[in-house]
Amino acid sequence: MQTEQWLYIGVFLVLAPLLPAAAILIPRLIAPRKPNKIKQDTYECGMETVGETWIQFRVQYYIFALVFLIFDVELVFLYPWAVAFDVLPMFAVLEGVLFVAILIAGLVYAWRKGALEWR
Amino acid sequence: MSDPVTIIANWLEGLLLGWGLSPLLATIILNAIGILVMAALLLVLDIFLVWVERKVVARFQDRLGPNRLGPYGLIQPIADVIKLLIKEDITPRGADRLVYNLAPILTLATVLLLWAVIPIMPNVVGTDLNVGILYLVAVGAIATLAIIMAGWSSNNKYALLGAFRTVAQMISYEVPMVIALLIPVLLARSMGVSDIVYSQEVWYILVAPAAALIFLISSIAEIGRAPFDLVEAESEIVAGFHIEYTGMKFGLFYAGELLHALTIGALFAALFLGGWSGPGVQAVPVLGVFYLLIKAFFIYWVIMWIKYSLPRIRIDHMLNFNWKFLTPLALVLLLATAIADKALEGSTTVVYILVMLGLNIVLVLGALALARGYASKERQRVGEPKPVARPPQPTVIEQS
Amino acid sequence: MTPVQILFILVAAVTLGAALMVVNARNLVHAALWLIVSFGGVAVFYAMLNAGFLAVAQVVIYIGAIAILMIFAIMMTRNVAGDSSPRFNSSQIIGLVLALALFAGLVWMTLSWSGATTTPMPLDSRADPISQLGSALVSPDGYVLAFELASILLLGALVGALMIAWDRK
Amino acid sequence: MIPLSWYLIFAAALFSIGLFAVLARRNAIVILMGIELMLNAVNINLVAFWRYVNPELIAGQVFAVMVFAVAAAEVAVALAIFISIYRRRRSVSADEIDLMKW
Repeated sequence: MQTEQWLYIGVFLVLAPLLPAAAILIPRLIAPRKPNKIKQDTYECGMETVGETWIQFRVQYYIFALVFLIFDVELVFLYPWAVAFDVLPMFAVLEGVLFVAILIAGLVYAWRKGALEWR
Repeated sequence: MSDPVTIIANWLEGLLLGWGLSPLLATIILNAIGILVMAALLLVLDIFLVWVERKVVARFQDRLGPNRLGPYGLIQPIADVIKLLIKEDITPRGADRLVYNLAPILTLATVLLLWAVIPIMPNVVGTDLNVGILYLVAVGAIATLAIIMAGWSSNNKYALLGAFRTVAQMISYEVPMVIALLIPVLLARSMGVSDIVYSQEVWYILVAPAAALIFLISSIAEIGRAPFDLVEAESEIVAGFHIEYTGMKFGLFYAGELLHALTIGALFAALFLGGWSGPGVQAVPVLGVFYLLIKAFFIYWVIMWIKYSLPRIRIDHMLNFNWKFLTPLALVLLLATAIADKALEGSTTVVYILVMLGLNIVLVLGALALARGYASKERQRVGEPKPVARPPQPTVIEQS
Repeated sequence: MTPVQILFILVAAVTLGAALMVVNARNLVHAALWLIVSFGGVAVFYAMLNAGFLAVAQVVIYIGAIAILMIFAIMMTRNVAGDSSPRFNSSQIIGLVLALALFAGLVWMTLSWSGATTTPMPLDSRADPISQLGSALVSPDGYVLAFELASILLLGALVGALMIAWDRK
Repeated sequence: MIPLSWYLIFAAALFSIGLFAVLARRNAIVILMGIELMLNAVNINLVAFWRYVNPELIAGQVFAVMVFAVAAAEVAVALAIFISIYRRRRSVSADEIDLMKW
């Protein structure tokens, strides 16, 4: 039963990229191909590119990804809790509430610290 | 049984087994046929969506839209596709070829993968995965990755910058979305999308309207449509992460976005609007597809309506809106729903719905009141005269 | 060989190959992308072991969050001149020998253990492992302490990482 | 069916590759990737034992979930440290971060 479901997902995972890949391959056959230096230049509004492309980024991006990571992990934990809701007593529900409350504490900390501001 | 899909599937399975194939191989071939048919239909629908999008935009902006090729311009999208197919494909110098080509493929493939768990009519669903909702989140994660790959491999500063902005936005809005998805799971006590559809005796939009709203908003941000389309802020970073893509590769990003919007509509319908359910669906299951598409296109229309009515939001406002409004609201909503659901165990359906609806309305109104208070303070702060830098006064030189 | 075994070998080869590419890659972003392939292979194994929840959680957490965090960190710590410096440190031979010795030892132990050839127990088709997992996580005679501690740990990680990475200007 | 030993040997191989990354690579972020590979190998073992030995007892999956949490926390803090070090010393090479060596 469960194995069959995953078999389907597996077949889908193999097949899903094929159609877009075909869409990319067709132009290879019928589209013109005349590359030249100017055409292949990096597009930067017509200016000559200056310096390295793989520039360094601000730490703000990392902060958002960090907060996201913590939230994501905790929320994934809550899914089994929600599925088992029928068999849980009120006490166990409150356990989950406490879990979310700790999560909210983290959010409040990040907020007060000003880490969620985009500057 | 007037369910053609099941009948055809059974017939095909019998045929394949009759050829002496092993059951495993027969299942795989059957799955593959089903997937290819569905994916092909979706891609055809996708081409059609281009026309829908342009026609609806035109109507919102009091124009006619495509009307030259065929009746109502219906052939226009086909011409678009042919144009994309015969365009020259340019790979920028210094690009990381494999990753560069993989990114658009992944983008469209992830959207197709979402349909694996969406039930399209009673008893017909790609597969009724018992972790369906988390599967949707997981596929979304791969889509995020595809954007990083596109931006990084293009060897272009704007593309990388755009990709990072997009990803910051996508992962930020994924938090309220995951919370909002948790609420139907909690109400249905199952992660299977089919189970959620079946357990909606009353549409969940009545039981959890706030969760539905949060899901819609965060989904719009997730696909990067206006008002959250900073990623392609043409005036700043030209086109965002897909700046270097030409021809069909760009087309795949575009098609992915359109199909994703419709997929969001179908998901919204499945989770909050009862999916394929509607009058007479038990007798004639094929009607389910019809109902699902109507609901999905309605939500798609709402998304377009929002897109063409609202201006683009500034990036700091957008992130503030997510982290300081949507996420706390969603978390509180989750807590309130969980406690109320447990406390209302054994009460009648009417009481249950009324209490849940009231709770949602109170919470949303409270949150809006808080936001309004903050906004008026903020407006005052912005309105105050700022220290102005004066240009140095030119000293008047006396002519003697 | 049954089809399942062939599938196992294929996935294992891809996963281990990707892991080797992580170790060997000169470009850090490539290393991160190979790491993602490797994580994906592990997720397939979870699915093959009938742990569907872990399979999707692996993709959501490792690929969706951890890998993206790593790519962000790579972008932020890229030393412009550092790409040409050697990948391995001076003790790479020792490291290789140690890793190979560990692998040989583990394989030897596995093969000499009589329980290693067991086949899987039949699953109770009525039991729902996700619901079981959910109630085990919050029931007092289950793992509620670990559950709440995990939450505290993540809170601590959030606070600590913000303290370290966030520079107040 | 697949015998348990296949999973164990696979996990051992993954663990060894991770260990080699930790021991031999210079870049701290790749070392962290090696640690992630090792944690994944451990998780494979936990889940394989859950499936093959006692699927009624959910403990194996619970432990795996806890390993997820620990891995996430570890990555978050470690990368924050690397970014902080990079800001001061312009390098994340593990050889050069030796201020706390005696």
